[in-house]
Amino acid sequence: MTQMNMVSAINDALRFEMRNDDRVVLLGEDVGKLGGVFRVTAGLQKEFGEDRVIDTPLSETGIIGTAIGMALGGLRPVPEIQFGDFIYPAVDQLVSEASKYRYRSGGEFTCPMVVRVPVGGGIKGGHYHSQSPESMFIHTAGLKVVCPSNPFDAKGLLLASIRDNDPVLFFEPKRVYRALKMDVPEGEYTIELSKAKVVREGEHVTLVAWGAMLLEAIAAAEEVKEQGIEVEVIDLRTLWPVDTETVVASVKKTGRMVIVHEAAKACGLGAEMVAQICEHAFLHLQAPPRRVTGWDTPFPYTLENEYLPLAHRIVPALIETAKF
Amino acid sequence: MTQMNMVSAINDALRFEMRNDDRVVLLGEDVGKLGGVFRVTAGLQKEFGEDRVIDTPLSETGIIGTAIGMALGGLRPVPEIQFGDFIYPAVDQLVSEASKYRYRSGGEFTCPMVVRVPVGGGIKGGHYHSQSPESMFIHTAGLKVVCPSNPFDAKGLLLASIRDNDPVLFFEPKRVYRALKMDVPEGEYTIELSKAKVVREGEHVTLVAWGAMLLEAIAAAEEVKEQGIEVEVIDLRTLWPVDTETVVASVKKTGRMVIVHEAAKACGLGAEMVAQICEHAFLHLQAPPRRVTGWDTPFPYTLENEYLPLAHRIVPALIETAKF
Amino acid sequence: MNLETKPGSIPPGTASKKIVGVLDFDGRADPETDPKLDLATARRIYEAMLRTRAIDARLMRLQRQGRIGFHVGCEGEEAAILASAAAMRDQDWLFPCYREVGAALYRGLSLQTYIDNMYGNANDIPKGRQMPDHVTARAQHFSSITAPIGTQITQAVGFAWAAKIRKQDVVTATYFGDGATSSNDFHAGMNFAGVYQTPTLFLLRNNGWAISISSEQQTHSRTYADKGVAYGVPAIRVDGNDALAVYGVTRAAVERASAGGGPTFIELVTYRTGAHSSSDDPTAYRETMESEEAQKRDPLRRLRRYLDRQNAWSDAEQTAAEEKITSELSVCIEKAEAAPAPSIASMFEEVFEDMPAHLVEQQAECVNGPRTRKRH
Amino acid sequence: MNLETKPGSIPPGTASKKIVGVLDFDGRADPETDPKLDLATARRIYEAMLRTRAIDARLMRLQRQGRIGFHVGCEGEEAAILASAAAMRDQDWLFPCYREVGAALYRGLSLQTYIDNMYGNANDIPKGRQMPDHVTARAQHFSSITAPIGTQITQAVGFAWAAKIRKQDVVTATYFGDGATSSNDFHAGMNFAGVYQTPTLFLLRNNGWAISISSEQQTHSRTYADKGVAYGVPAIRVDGNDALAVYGVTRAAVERASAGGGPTFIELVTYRTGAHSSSDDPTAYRETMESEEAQKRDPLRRLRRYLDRQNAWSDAEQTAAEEKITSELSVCIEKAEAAPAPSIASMFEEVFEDMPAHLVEQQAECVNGPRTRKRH
Ligand SMILES: Cc1ncc(C[n+]2csc(CCOP(=O)(O)OP(=O)(O)O)c2C)c(N)n1
Ligand SMILES: Cc1ncc(C[n+]2csc(CCOP(=O)(O)OP(=O)(O)O)c2C)c(N)n1
Ligand SMILES: [Mg+2]
Ligand SMILES: [Mg+2]
Repeated sequence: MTQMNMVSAINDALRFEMRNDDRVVLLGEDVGKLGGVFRVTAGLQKEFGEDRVIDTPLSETGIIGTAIGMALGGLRPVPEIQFGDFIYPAVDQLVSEASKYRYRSGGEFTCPMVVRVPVGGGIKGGHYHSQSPESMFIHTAGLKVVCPSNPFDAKGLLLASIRDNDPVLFFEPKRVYRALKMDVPEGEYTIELSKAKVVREGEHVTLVAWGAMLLEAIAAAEEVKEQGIEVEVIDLRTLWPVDTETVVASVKKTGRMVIVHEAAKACGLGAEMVAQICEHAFLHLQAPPRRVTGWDTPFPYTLENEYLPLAHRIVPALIETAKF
Repeated sequence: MTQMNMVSAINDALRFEMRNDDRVVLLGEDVGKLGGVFRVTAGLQKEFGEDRVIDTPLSETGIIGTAIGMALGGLRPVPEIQFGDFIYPAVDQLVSEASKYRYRSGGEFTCPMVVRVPVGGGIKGGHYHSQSPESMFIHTAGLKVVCPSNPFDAKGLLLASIRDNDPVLFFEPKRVYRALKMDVPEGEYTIELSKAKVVREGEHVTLVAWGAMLLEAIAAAEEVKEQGIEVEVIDLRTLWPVDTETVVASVKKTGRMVIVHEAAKACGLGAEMVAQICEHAFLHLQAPPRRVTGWDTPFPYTLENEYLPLAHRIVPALIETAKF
Repeated sequence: MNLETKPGSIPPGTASKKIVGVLDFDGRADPETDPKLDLATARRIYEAMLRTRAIDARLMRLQRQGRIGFHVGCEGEEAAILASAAAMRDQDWLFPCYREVGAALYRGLSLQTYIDNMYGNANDIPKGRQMPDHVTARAQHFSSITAPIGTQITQAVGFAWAAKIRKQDVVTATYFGDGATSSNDFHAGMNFAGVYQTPTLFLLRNNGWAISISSEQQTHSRTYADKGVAYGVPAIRVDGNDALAVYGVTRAAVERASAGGGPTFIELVTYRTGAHSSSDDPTAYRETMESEEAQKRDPLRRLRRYLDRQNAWSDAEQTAAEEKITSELSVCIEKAEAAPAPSIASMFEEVFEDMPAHLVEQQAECVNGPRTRKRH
Repeated sequence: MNLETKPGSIPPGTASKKIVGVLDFDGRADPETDPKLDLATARRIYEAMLRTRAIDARLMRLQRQGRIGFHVGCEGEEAAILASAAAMRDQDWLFPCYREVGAALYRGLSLQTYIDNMYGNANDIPKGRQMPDHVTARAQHFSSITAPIGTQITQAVGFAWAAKIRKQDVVTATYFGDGATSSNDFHAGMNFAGVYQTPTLFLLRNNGWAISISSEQQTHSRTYADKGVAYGVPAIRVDGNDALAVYGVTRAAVERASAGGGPTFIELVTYRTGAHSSSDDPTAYRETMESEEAQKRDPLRRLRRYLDRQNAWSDAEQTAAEEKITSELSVCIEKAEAAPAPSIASMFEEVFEDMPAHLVEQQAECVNGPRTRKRH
């Protein structure tokens, strides 16, 4: 056990798996000599060489397109997109190609790769260094999306993702990168994908969150506890394919759900979970399932703490839902 | 009044507005000499010349990037993306640029343009000539999305879209292109954006659809009428910003909603409308609001009629919802 | 200061526009450029070109009869496709566009498998999920054909790069059209191949058209080969209707790549004599090619004349070959038409390696739900 | 056949690698290339370069003090930016990357407006919605700065194209870095500009780095200017630290574009002497530039020496100019720090021209909802 923040836990996972499996290669802008703009890949080029930790030209199209080719060619590439906001030039390769390769080839080809993507707000990044683009990749059949909320999960989920035989988008909440440290085991362990975690039990409301908003969810849960509202907090961990079962079981117990995400509201994962709850637990609902999300505006710079669904916005939603 | 199919109605609208407003220019792959692979722009280059109906190189990035520049420069570009499936190379310009220009410039710049996009299944197009990519653009604040279901609406909505001062994605359901003819007035008329239309009144279930699925919705409504179920069918027409008011009013009346779309289920507009109904009409709901959509798989070729949410799949959803 | 007179102001890239050729229109080989192909290979290439043309003609007829939904062929481009594929070694990989199914057949894909794909039936490798002509042929080292233009290009670079990293002697060749040079993936793929010196061949079929856009409208560069300059990737123009020239240049590029010499960009100058696809009517945008000229340039005719000069082919062989493919096709078509559609359950398979809960649920809903009255 | 010996196999693009220059390190002008700039303009450019450098230094200090959140400056690249901007006519438009705010100031953007942007306060034109240095300056014919690399390039082409279609004499210039040449929009923008002969200048600031990636790692092309060949766009390399050379070449390109001569690609060879931005620490990936060499190349020093030779600038003027910008900055900073944050309501405005129902609702929810205890 060592105390690690999320940056060092991810670095540790990458180092472990690169030692363990020589098919794993990293590529991306500034990931090599610099070790990434967030230093997540620091020291890895030194250990594994320029052939396995590759500084690329400034082209997300090229990074993902060649990573797919590498995966087809038997490697396990872990490309990095420097910020989630810059994934759009790679969308064609992700949506048209990576997601459909297995399906359209009748299983002859697969694209096992993990696209590491720092996402989310909380670093004063404005429009283009703050977004959370999970929804469009969830909507695209054939992609998995993972988003850890803490260092321990980050390592276990990343190792599981690299070993998965399908393309995974691994979203790293920038706001959590250095925000907390915790005990992280050395060596190997994995956390199964598509398994949510009940991080706090409660009887009155189910609160679904992930990534950087998990801490806000827990803070809000603590706050409403003073008013006698017991909140069950679920960390989705894998956003897609989502663990419907765990969420539904909880809502069947509490009869109420609030879901929190940074991304804009319209057609976000919040909408999807509300719809799923209606499909699977309608008769258990004692209050309208409710979303606390980023607003349907571009992500602003100065007012980011008014944009984000922080605890101060989750609390009234919990209270209203509990008292409905 | 002339009998027109949707192709000729759109052609007529473009011709009208190009005569009326010399800022309107068309650009795209094969839109000029060929008149578009669906012949929607047939004859327009002949009338308006190569400067206003422009055959472009094969680059959606270039088409949308330069169209944004044209819009900033005072034109009213109407770029065409040959198939909705090929919009992905233009996603960065649409999501990062067109949608945010007004906001990020404090209103100093705007991108009035209409991106015409043939979408949807029903033409045996398989993975890459069938998709309906509205959800990701709805999720992106700052874009409008329109999708007509018939020739009359197509003309009126297109004229309104070209005159709108924000970027509009105008989705044209390929399956409807030549499927029906109807009376379309010559000359000018517009249909206000963000106004849905109740195309059939009913007491028992609200059925929300648009584009090519509207006819399927109506067929399904007719079919269940025999069982005494009166369905209120709403044609959204503008997908975003959506006319929540009309849908909510109907659901408050019927207490039940089924929504239909071709796109995959996860994080589609169906999820969003279910969530909105929960937010605005929860206490009126007498049955779980329900989605009948494309499956969460890539769009298949041979089995497309099993993939699409055609009447045979809408009918049982209506019956179960009505009888819930 | 007048830019026109400044050094550097004239675009660089003033290298030869010359097009490498071997065969003249009468099938005489230029001894300077002749790759001295063994006759067995030359015959094999010719036969494959013949088969490909016959298959295209038959499939287009099937499409017109409404028996298949779509076809995209390669009439006029057979030498560009088959002679280049023939120059690749067994361990090498092809990353095709949509016109190169002939190359997969050349490499051993069974005709039945191809025809099953045209029908999208249960025996189709992609299980009827893709449009006709979008085959996948792993055993033939042939990737899965896709529709979005250009995306295979960066993938071919990545695949070659993986081989280089793993120190395996594998070269990749990616095919694409003149229109595809405008794509994002052409730009990124060429750039990455240059920077990392991957063993990749960029095989541009410059067939004069991208649907209705002529290759002159597509770019203002003097030649397409000139685009190699932007990436430091050596480029060469070849007569794409001259099977021997295509073979020779491709083979040399394979050898260079295999020896660690990096990528090559090959502009195969050819012509799409037919429509873009079964959906296209070219009379709307171009004159038909002056037929005598087209015939003279015809890649089949030129290679046939070459073989004739070596006494390596005969009319009898021609007839036999034509009859063989005709009857093979008939058998395959009959079998494909008799095959069932893919199962409804299969629509939900292979989205992921393991089927997740939501697809298990959707699969059950679909399989147990009502059936459409529409046929598939 | 050996490719190496084939015609066409050596990459074309063997034109001059020569870099156009006017000033030597001592400020002597080469009479052959001297654009013979009037002294008033030369002084204006020098003063703007001086101001820009002083502003950058001050803003970086503010960032270090935690008074602003971010800064990206242009130390070392002042000539490339300001002399090119000075060569554009009033009716022309700039489509900047993020290092060219100095050009907006040169064209009349008020310092206060810029500093308000650095603070993202209520007086900021984009209302604190964008990060610092992402200004927008319509009155100065300067588009809205964006972060995604390259996207402004196609927009600049489209804007110029619109002017051409409307027969207006407007030239656009777009700035971007060496890293941006790898972007999709560079490829598409250059291609469209070539095909439609739009009046567009592509101003590449080749400053040696894209964050930690050196310009040699970014591409295998011999020079960046060589990339013009791929698009038939005339290209020229210029010493980007030589204000007179930059001015002369840019001006000639503007005149050609205005006369219908189409686009020009200008490689401004310069060097990023500072960090990429306030978030970057370059010691992790590069040696600091040998300081004497850097000083010699310094664009300010070279232009100053030139002015000195013409007796067109003095130490007294230098001191006065420096004091002026220092005190102007202090005033602006004080005012900016005193200004309130943008209103919460404003966060929902200008997403669309008219506020749709869902944003009216969200605005009310936010404005009337609880406030965070976190400051903004
Ligand atoms: C990204 C994308 N945009 C548009 C299309 C539609 N489309 C299919 S083929 C084609 C023309 C391709 O021309 P070229 O690359 O020259 O290949 P060719 O058909 O001539 O072999 C177009 C525009 C597509 N498939 N993908
Ligand atoms: C599409 C995209 N990818 C990545 C980034 C992150 N990023 C910001 S600046 C930069 C380097 C840009 O280098 P260059 O184009 O040479 O411009 P310079 O900073 O040197 O002026 C990178 C990678 C981005 N802004 N946009
Ligand atoms: Mg072509
Ligand atoms: Mg740079």
